[in-house]
Formats: sequence, C-alpha cells, structure tokens
Amino acid sequence: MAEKMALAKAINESLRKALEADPKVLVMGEDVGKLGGVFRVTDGLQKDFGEDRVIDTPLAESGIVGTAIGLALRGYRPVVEIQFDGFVFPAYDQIVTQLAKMHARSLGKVKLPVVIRIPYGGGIGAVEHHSESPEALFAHVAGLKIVSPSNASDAYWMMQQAIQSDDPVIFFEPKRRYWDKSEVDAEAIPYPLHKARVVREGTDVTLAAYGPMVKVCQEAAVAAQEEGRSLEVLDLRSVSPLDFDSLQASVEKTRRLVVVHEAPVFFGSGAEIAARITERCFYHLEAPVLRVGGYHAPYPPARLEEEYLPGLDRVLDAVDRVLAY
Amino acid sequence: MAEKMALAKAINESLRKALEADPKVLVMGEDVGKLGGVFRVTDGLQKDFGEDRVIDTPLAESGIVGTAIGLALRGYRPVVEIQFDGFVFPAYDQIVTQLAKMHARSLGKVKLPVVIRIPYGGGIGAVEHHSESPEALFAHVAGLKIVSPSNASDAYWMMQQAIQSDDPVIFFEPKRRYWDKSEVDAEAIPYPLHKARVVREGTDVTLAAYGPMVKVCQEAAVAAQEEGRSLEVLDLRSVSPLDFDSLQASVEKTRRLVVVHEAPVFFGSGAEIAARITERCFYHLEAPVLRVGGYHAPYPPARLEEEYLPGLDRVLDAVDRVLAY
Amino acid sequence: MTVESTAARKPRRSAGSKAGTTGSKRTTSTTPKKGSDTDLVQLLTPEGERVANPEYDRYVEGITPEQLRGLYRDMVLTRRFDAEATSLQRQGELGLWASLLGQEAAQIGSGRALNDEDYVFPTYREHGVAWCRGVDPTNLLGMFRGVNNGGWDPNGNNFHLYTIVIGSQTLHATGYAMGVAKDGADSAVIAYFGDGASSQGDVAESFTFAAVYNAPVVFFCQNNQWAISEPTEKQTRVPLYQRAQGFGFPGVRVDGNDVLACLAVTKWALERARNGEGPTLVEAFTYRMGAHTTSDDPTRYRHDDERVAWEAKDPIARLRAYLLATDHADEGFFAELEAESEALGRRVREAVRAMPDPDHFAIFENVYADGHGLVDEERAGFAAYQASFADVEGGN
Amino acid sequence: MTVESTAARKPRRSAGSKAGTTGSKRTTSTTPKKGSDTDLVQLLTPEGERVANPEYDRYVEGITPEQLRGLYRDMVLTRRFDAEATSLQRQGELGLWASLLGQEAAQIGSGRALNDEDYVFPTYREHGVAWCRGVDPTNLLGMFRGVNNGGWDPNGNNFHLYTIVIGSQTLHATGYAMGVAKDGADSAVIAYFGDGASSQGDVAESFTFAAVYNAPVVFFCQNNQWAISEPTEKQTRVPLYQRAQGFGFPGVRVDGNDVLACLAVTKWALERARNGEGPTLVEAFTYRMGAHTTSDDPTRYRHDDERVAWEAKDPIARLRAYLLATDHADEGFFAELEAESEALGRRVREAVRAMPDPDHFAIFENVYADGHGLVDEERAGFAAYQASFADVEGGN
Ligand SMILES: Cc1ncc(C[n+]2csc(CCOP(=O)(O)OP(=O)(O)O)c2C)c(N)n1
Ligand SMILES: Cc1ncc(C[n+]2csc(CCOP(=O)(O)OP(=O)(O)O)c2C)c(N)n1
Ligand SMILES: [Mg+2]
Ligand SMILES: [Mg+2]
Repeated sequence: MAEKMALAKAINESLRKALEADPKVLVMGEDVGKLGGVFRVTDGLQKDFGEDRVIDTPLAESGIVGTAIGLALRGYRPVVEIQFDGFVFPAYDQIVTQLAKMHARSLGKVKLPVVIRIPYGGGIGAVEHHSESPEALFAHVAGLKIVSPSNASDAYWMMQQAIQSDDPVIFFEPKRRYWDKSEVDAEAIPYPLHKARVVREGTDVTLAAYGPMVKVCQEAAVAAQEEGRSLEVLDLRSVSPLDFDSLQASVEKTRRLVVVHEAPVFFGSGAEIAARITERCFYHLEAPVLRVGGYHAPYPPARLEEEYLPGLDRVLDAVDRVLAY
Repeated sequence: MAEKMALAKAINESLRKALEADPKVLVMGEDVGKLGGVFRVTDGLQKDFGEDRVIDTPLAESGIVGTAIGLALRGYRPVVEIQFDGFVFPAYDQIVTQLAKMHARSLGKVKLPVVIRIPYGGGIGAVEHHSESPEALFAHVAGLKIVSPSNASDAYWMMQQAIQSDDPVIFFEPKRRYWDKSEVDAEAIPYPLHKARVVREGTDVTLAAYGPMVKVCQEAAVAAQEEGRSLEVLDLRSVSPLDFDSLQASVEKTRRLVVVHEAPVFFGSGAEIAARITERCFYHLEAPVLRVGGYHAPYPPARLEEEYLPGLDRVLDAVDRVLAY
Repeated sequence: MTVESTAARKPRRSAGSKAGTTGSKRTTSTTPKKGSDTDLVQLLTPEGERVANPEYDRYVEGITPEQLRGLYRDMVLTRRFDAEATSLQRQGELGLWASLLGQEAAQIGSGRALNDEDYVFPTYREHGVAWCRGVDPTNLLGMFRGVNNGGWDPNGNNFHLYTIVIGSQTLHATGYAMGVAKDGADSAVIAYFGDGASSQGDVAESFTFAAVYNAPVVFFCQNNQWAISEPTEKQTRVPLYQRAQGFGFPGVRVDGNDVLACLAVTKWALERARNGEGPTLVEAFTYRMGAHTTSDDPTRYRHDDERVAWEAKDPIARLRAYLLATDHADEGFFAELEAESEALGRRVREAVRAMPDPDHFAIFENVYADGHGLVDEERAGFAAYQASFADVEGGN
Repeated sequence: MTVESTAARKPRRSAGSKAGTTGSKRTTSTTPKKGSDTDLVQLLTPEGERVANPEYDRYVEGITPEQLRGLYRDMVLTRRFDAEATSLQRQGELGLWASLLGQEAAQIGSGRALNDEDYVFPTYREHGVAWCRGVDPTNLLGMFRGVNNGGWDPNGNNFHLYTIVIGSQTLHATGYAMGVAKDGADSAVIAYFGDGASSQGDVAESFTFAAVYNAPVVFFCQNNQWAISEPTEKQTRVPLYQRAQGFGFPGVRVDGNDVLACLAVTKWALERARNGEGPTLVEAFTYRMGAHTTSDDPTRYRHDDERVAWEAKDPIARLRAYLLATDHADEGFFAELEAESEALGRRVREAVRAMPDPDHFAIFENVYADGHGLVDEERAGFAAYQASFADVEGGN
C-alpha cells in the first residue's frame, strides 16, 4: 500500500482525497488553479474538480481568508493557500480577530473548519519575505491550532486531520522539504494530529523540533552518535497545542533539552517550551533548556541564510553546551 | 517643577512638547483631532497645532501606518494612534513587513522614526477587542522596539524618548492606568528608555512586570510584606529589548522570579523571560520561573475579566508556589 | 467643512479640481462628479408626502396599509428599545450602548426587504435589522452588558453576530454569498457597514471578490454622516454610492430616513442578487442623531444645529404624517402602539436586570470546537485555584 | 475567459447584468460600463504611425528627434539589461529575475515624464523606471542575487527600494506625497503597481488617503494582463482605470506599449499633482511578454498565441518604425545603439560576477538605527561561535 512520494505530492494527494470525499471541501488561493500553485502542491486539482471547488482568487490575502470564513459559515470547508509565509500578514486581522474568535464569540454555535496552508521557512535561496517562520505569531492566539509536518507521511495524514477538524488550523508546510520523499501509507491508522513523535531514541540529550528542522536534528543525532553521544529526537508536529507530556517524558529520561526552530529565538516556540518544561521538570533538568533558532534580525538575503539558519553544527554546538552543565 | 498628573495627561503634555520642539513631529489617527482621541490623550493638540500636524485620518489602520511610513520617508516623525489594542491587526502587515524591515532593507539608508501608540490591556469593562495585550506579537519581530510605561512620569519621558528614537517604537499605553496620577518632573534627567527599574526592593522573590501590572505587583508586595515576605518589584518598561541584565541582577539576589502580564501566558513575554533567565541564572534559581498572565482563550466579556486578569491574589498564589520549591 | 486643511492652507494646492485640463469632456478618462441631492432616491418627503419614482415605485406597489403600519410599528418599537437600552446603560445595567437613533428607516426598510432565507451580516448598531429578523432584543444586550460577546445563534434567524472590527463582516458576507451561489440557492446576503468603514481595505476587497465571483450580496452602507468624531469628508470626497462603479457593479444612494425608499431600493438590490446579477451597493443617506456610543460626547465635535436640521427629516415622523394623511392609521393605532412600546421597554428592562453573570468557567468554554490540551490544563489550574479559596473560606 | 465559472455553471445566475431593471438610464444609480478599445489613449499605432490626440498631444508637442531617440535608446538598453539579467539567472549568477520584457514603453514613458525632484515607489519589476532615475542597473541585481534586500540609497535618485509585498508601497507613496504637500514642495510622487495588486486592500486605502488629503501622487498601474497565472478577469470585471472614479479622482487608460502616450499621459497626471489637483490613476495597458519570474512556467496557464498577438504591438518596434519613417534616426544610430547595448550587457555581467558575498556579520547590521541589546548579544555569540571553528581549523 505504502508509496514513496515527495512531501508536496503527499499534500496534493491528501487534498485530492478530501475533495473527493466531501463536496464541501474547497481549495482556494492565488494561482492554485491552472498553475497548481507556485510549488505545484495543488497541481491538477482544478482540472479534476473544477473552478467551482479549486478557486483562483483575487490577489488579496485578507479577502481570501475573510471569504473563506464566510464560506465556512455557509457550511463549506475551505483549504486556503497563502503563497508564501511573508504574505500572510495582510490576512492577519481576519485570522486573529475573526477566524480565531468566532467560535467563542458565538458561544459555540458557529464552527469554522478552515485550513490555512502556508509554505514556510528558508533554505531555498529565495528573495525577501519568502523564507520566514511566523508560527509563534499565531501560536500566541487562542482559537487557532498550529501544525507542521516534517515528512511526506505526516503531511498526508495531518492534512486529512486538519481538514476534518472543526477548528481553524494553520498548516505550516516546510517548503524546503517539499521535494523530500518518504513512504506514505494511505491505509494506515493515523497518528493523533497534536501528538509529538519520538523519531529517534536516545539517552543523553533531547532535541525537539518540528517541520524543516526535524531532519537537521536527525542528522545531528547521527553525527553525535559518532562521537558517542545518544540524542533523542522529538518531532513535535504541533505547535498549538504543544505536546508537553511527550516533551516531559523525554526530558525526564535525558535530563537535557535543546529546542530547534528556524524562527527567531526571541519570543519563539523555544521560549514557551523552555519555560514550561523547566516548570514541569525543574528537578530533572541538569542544564537549562537551550534554544537554537533564528536571530533577532530580518531574514537575511539568500547568500547569508546558511549562517542565519540553524544547521547541524549549531545544533551540535548547543548539544556540547547543554552537556557542559 | 514636578507636577502631579494623570498618565493620559502626561502623554498629552509629552506630545505637546514634541510638537512644539520639532515641526516634523505629527500626530495622526482616528478621532485624534477635534475629539482629542477616545481617551482624550490628544486633547487640545489639533486646536493648538492645526489640522496639518494633528491629523484625523480615514478609518483604515493599514492606511494610517502605511502613510506614516511614507511621511517618515519624507522626513517627518509621525506619532500614530491606534484607537484600541484589538484594532492594530489591519495594520499588522505594514508594521511587520515594512515598518520593521525598511531600515535593514535599505542597508541603513532609510530611518523610520514612527511611534505607534496603542492603548492596551483590560480592566475597564469594555466590549470585545478593547482589552487585549498583543505585545508579544510585536516583540517577536526584529526591527521594532516595544515599550510600556506604568506611571505618568515614565509615560511622559518614554514618549519623549520614543519620538526621538530613530527606530520604530510601539508604545503600549496601559489604558486602565490613564487616570492614575503621579509626579511628573519635566525637568528631570530621563531614565534610559529600555532599562528596567527596581520600583521596590526585596529579598525573597522578584516580581517582574510592565505597564498595567506593575501596580498589581506593587500591591502584592505590600500585601506580602504583612505576611513577612519581602518581594522585589521590577518594572521592565521595555519589552523589546528586554533588560535581562536587571532581571539577572535581581534574580541572583532573590533566586526566585515570577513574571506577571495581562497577555496570555502561552507564547507571552513571560516565556522569553523565563527561558533566558533560566539560562543565565541556572545555578541561582531555587525554583522555576513562574508566570502569571491571561489564559489561552479570547479576552472574555467584561463580567469575567476579573477572573481572567492577573490580580493580587493570583500573583500571591504564584509567590506561594515559587517559595514552595 | 473642507476636504482637508492641508490642501486649504497651501495656496498652490487648492482642493478639488481646477478648470482646464480635466473634466468630463475627456472621453478617455473617468472624472468623478460631485453628488447632489437629486442623486437621492426618495419616495416619502420629510413632510410625509408620497412622491412618484418611476424606477422604484414598483417595489412598493402592492404595499398594504397594514404593511405600512407594520413598518411604522417596527420603527417605533426599535426606537423604544434603543431608548431603553440607553437608559439601562445610564443606570449601570449595560457597560455601553451604541444607539441607532435616527437610523430606524434605513434598518427597518432594508430589514423588511429580506426573505427569511436571506442572510444578514451586521455591524454593532443594527438593532432594527435584528428586530426584523426576529432576534429577541434582549439577546442583543448581552455583549453590551458584558456577559458574552454575541448572544444569539446566527443560524437561528440568519442574522450573524455583531462584528466590531470595522469592515471585516463585509468579507464574511461575500464569502457566504459565494457559498449561496455555489449551492444554487435562491437567497441573497446583505452586509451592513458604515461610512467610516468604507475606508477599510477589507471593504474594498469584499467589493472585488463580490464582483469577480458575481456573488449575490447587497452592500448596505448606512452613511450616518459620522464615524465617531469624523465627518464623511474625512473618508471620501465623492458620494459613497459611487464607489461601486469602479468595481463593476451599481451603486445607489437612497434617503436613509425614508423607510419606503429603503424598502424599495433594497428589494431591487436583492432582486438583482437573486437574478444572478451580482452585488449592489446601497448607500442609505441618514444621520446618527445621538452619540456614537454612550461613551461618546458629540458636543466636542459637532454643532447641535446639524442634529436639529436632521430632526426635521425624522424617519418616524414622516411615516406618521403619511399614515395620517392617507387615513391608513388612526389614533387608536398610535395609542395601542404606545402601550406596546411601553410593554416592550418594561420587558427588556426586566430581562436585562435578570440576566445572570456568566459562570467563571465560561472563560475556557468554546475556545475550540475539538478541544485543546492547554485549555484543559488551564481550566484545571483555575479550578484548583478557585477551590483553594473555597477551602480557606470553608476553613474559616 | 469568463468572469467566474461559479456563475457560468448555474443557469439561474448569469454573469453580467440583464436587461430590464438596471442600466445607465437610471439616474440615481451608477452603473459600470464595460471598457472598450476606444478608451485607450494612443499616440503611436503599433505600426508606428503618429495619431493625433487633442487632449494629450500638447504634452509631447515640443519633443525633439533627439528626445525621441533618447526614449528609444532607453527602451533598447533596458531590454538589453533585462535580457542579460535573465541569462545571468540561467547561469546561476542570480537566484531569480523578474523580467520587464514588453513593459518598456510603460516604464520609460512614465519614467521620463518625471522631474528629478519627483519621488518613485516601484514594485519589483520597474527596471526601466530605475534606469530613467539613474540607478545603476547592477544595483538592481543585488536582491535577485541574494546579497542584499535592496541595493541602493532611495534618496540618491528619489527612487525607493523595490517592494515585494504587493500593494504596500502605494501607501508609502501616498504618505510621502502628503509630506510633499505639507512642505509646499513643487514635486510629485508616483506609485507603480500591477493589475493583481489592484485587489489589495492597501491599494484601495491609498486611493482613499490620497483623495481625502488631495495628495500629489500618480498611481501608475501596469496592467500587464497577468498576476502570475491569473488573468486580469480574476481581479476585476471592469477596466481598472475606472476604479479611481469612485474614490473621487480621474482614471485614464493608456496604451502601455506606446512610449509617447505613456509619456504624455503621465506628464498630464504629474501636472495635475503639481497643480494641487490631487491624485490620478493611470492604467498602462500592456503585456508581460515573458514569464512572471524565472521561476515561473507560463505554458501551464496561457496560450502562446496571446503572446504572439502582443508581439505585434511591441513598444520598441513601433518607435523604431516611427523614427525611420520620420527620418529621425538612421542606421548609424541603430548600429551605435547596438554596440552600446552590448557594452551594457558586458558591464552588467562583469559587475554581477564581481559582486562579493556579504560579510556574515551583515545579518546583524542595520536591524536598528539606535541599536538593540539583544542584537549585540547575538552578534557576540555568533562571533564566538564562528571563532570556535577558526580555532579548530587553526589547531588542526
Ligand atoms: C478596525 C477598527 N478600527 C477602529 C475601530 C473603532 N471604532 C469603532 S466604531 C468606529 C467608527 C465607525 O464609523 P462608521 O463606519 O461610520 O459606523 P457608525 O459607527 O457611524 O455606525 C471606530 C473608529 C474599530 N471598531 N475597528
Ligand atoms: C501580499 C502578497 N501576496 C502575494 C505575493 C506573491 N506574488 C508576487 S508577484 C504576484 C503577482 C503580482 O501581479 P501584478 O500585481 O499584476 O504584478 P506583475 O507581477 O504582473 O507585474 C504575486 C501573487 C506577494 N508578493 N505579496
Ligand atoms: Mg458612520
Ligand atoms: Mg500583472
């Protein structure tokens, strides 16, 4: 059953399956139709499901999310594409003040099953606004759920689950992993959407990451093993809610935690994880939780991104430091 | 020289002084002119400086900030008012992708001395969107500076400094303290804009807060003293940058830290403070840094805000807990 | 009121256009015209005289005396309710109130043009429309009392929740209308917004989406001349109804204090929507007789004579004059209505006073439809914290 | 291309308006008209014939043969530069390139209409305008090579940085123009944007602000028929130049492949701005001959015959024909220009290849004008981290 496919293709297949299964599912965004999206994630969908269900929208992100809310109020389940991370901000007001809050505002009467897909993160040598990781700016907002798959199988299943969710889900797609292939079993029993997964067991230090940084952490763990260090790698998969139970279980074992993400460290996911895990595991921790992430600076031009982004060496440097306590 | 005045009046006086001192200073926003703003913070300024300098704008926050950027490019120093915290989001794109990044984008050629005033926080029994604390959503973004005064004197001086700053400053005004009076000495030597201030010395626990929560912490410290506990209260004043040196110095003394803010705890300022202070003071801390703040829920209707907002009892509860380690 | 003093002060830059190179003779460019009163659709004069209108008469042709009395009753009861809410705010029972005083005709006229299946997206001031939809008036007061942020089921009466973030609901309405079109349903959608709101990017985007998808939506702008303290001149220098044209659909200005005209024009616009002719912009030219909200002090920014002048155009007085002149209503009707009015006021007053405060745990409810671990955790922490006081109290 | 298939599929909801209740006879409502080719200001036909235009001729009246050759040279060199950049991208020297191929007349015509003191707010495709402003072409390549996000001093040539977030620069331009008006200065501002951008709320808000403050700004929309893969029909169902009218200022559509017409119309609009007549919208009707960017594959969404049809309207070919027909240029001129062109290509190629990578520490530079403690701390940490490798390398 299982088939090896690229992450982008897995999302495509997942969208296709959802469009087939439920006539209320819509796909909408800039260039998602004929072009199939700038990353071809929606390739072929308009051809097969028509312009009525796979909708090329005007170039206006607030309009896209705002009309998706209206469509959801009418009983549709829109899957919205924001073309790149840096272009979600015109829609920020609709996401934060409307999409996130309408369920509560209506005392539960209204549900907004809207998925917002955002290709995010760097590493593809792009120009400004095409490489950012804004997840923390959404995680702080109650009413939203935030997930990010790290591999094709998760991408496939998590998209299914996000579309089925009656809550708004921001689906961050690790764009530099779009072309990475892995096995997708369309018949498997899916793993819970908001649960972290241990992707490599270890005993000395826990590395926690999501989306594009999981692979970096796995590579770091392999490299560390050669130096005799056993790193556990936790793929968090969900940023809101965060699976603190899995984090806690791992840290109680390893007693050391390094959190890795592309987003700037300052006010990033690592801060929340460090604060809460320190509270939960105060007597277990041998060292402070360390964070590896972007700097407090605009995402730099492409020729500097390698220095800006957390890579294997920076992760191993943090491992060294966390073990030095 | 010193005069007792309300916090709102102190900002009014500070704006007046800036308008007098520099013809490039402008005040702009919805209802800032004839009405003097819904909180009367700009009262009388249009009458005295004209519609050319104190500008009633169309009802469009992105337009307000976007044109303020253009005015700054032309050499003006606009002080923009966003009427309430919950209405800043339509301007979020202009703030995050333009205002914050243009200095870097231009390799330092362009400076954007724009101040964005936002009355924020709850406790005034208002309807939805009028009581939020979105500072964390700005602090994560490099290129912005975020400050929040807790009293009239700081409000006066910090506004002077914010206007003089060549960087964009988001100036969060604690709206429920607008009517609180304290001494303002317009001849004093100002305290550095981004430096925290110990507003009460203590030895057992450090309480760190900014804006509206400073008063709550001070009251908590008084109450705690009756129980024989000595709490140090740190008024952080600046959220970006955060004055970690002052935090560290205090924590090295007290060995315990509780951070208090109205904003939701999840991904809030307290997370960043906890993460970094734990890293800096790992061997000094007797307990994890505890956080007291809003819940992961939309700001509730007015009749529930007392339960939602951190108050004296919740702060003291955290003090009890942090001392129990 | 000048467009902007900036322009007025610099002699080199006079506001408005100069004679010479511009003008409507230019076939290759579109030049805006200033609006005049003749742009206004009116069926009832301020004095209550019925004036013929060849284009819109047919939408109110068969209207019966009973229906006319119904419109009158709607307006009177809405105003009564509104006044009650204002005094409840003064008495401390509400935290805030946004009065619709003066806008009854715009709201009742448009509200009564709707079918049950149509869907309404209001701002925070559409108490008259809510009335037409059958939403219990006391339900509107929950958010102003601070017990909830929206106290009714939007699908119960096809009347969405009040929306405070200016302009955002116009996009929801457009999306909803896109869905209506997809469903092939025979209904329409109406989005209310204000003159101030017309400046928001969201409103322009909703015009774009509605036009491009030919969505069955009516954009109903109540131009009540003010956005808090700012006159309409701070939002536009041409009449607002003209905004629609450049997006590819018609706009019309109607006398917003004339309930018949509002009814007729809205029916026309809804008919267009139902016929697949897409969106329409209706600008109801009206006046906010009171303060922006009970927190506002209009004496700071507008002269009382403006309000006095508009009082002469009162929407209720003019229909009353018409009803009397045509013998469509007698004193008995007015007396009965007066009594009904008082009863409504009493009922609302009592209902508000009896409205319980929400349970503390409501903070954590409905944050998510499918739950969220952190909310559960925080609710549990809150419960333990609350319980700790109960213990103390119990212990003492 | 239909407006939207949603509408087309449901028989009950036909796109466009039906005869009957709507139409321009309705004096009280504005009904949009569909645009036609007669709306287009044209001074040079695709065949290079000069056609008279009573309204705009005066703006190019005194133009000399030398100036005409200058416009031609600008277009040729811009196209050459653009082609060089495209091939530099293919060779891996640039990460991306957004070609202006086909839009030379729109950009050179409008760019040459400007005074030195005027200020330009471009998108990411205004290489021709940059050329007119005197920005060294190689400076434009920095961001496409990935060495910076904007490689020139905006105040050096009154040419702002390229702006990628669609539409945002129109507000900057409007604010800048408000400042120009405040200063009483004798200059104007021009904001470039695309047909796709016209849907963004920011663009509508800039129209509102510009109109209300009567700001001296020209909104120059290059309608190149496509926003990546979406044709203009996905953004509007009426011609874009009509958008301005509802905001209270004129809009005009100009043949964007006719450099003379673009020059004339932009001069007219700038004159309006300088005379205090406020904003103008110019829609330059043109065509993106190439891909959206080098990352794009237009074969997926448009037919080649469309491009072929537009090739017949090529902006350079038509001016060449005119220059030849009028004897304003001879073969010597063209040959010389050819050589200059090649030299430019060479110079750009060499300059790009010589462009150094930025210093690593540039990450931390210019984040703030007045500094920020955290940036200093992170820079120090970065330095130490970098140094640790140096040590290892030194040690080995
Ligand atoms: C995005 C946003 N900005 C600001 C406000 C504050 N505010 C509330 S009502 C209002 C004026 C609205 O004017 P208008 O649209 O004319 O409606 P009216 O109140 O006159 O009915 C303003 C500025 C808001 N609610 N939302
Ligand atoms: C806010 C925003 N959304 C999406 C994008 C991605 N994007 C880049 S160019 C483009 C199309 C722009 O079309 P148009 O305005 O017609 O300009 P053109 O590229 O044709 O010159 C899009 C969608 C963006 N840059 N900014
Ligand atoms: Mg109004
Ligand atoms: Mg285009």
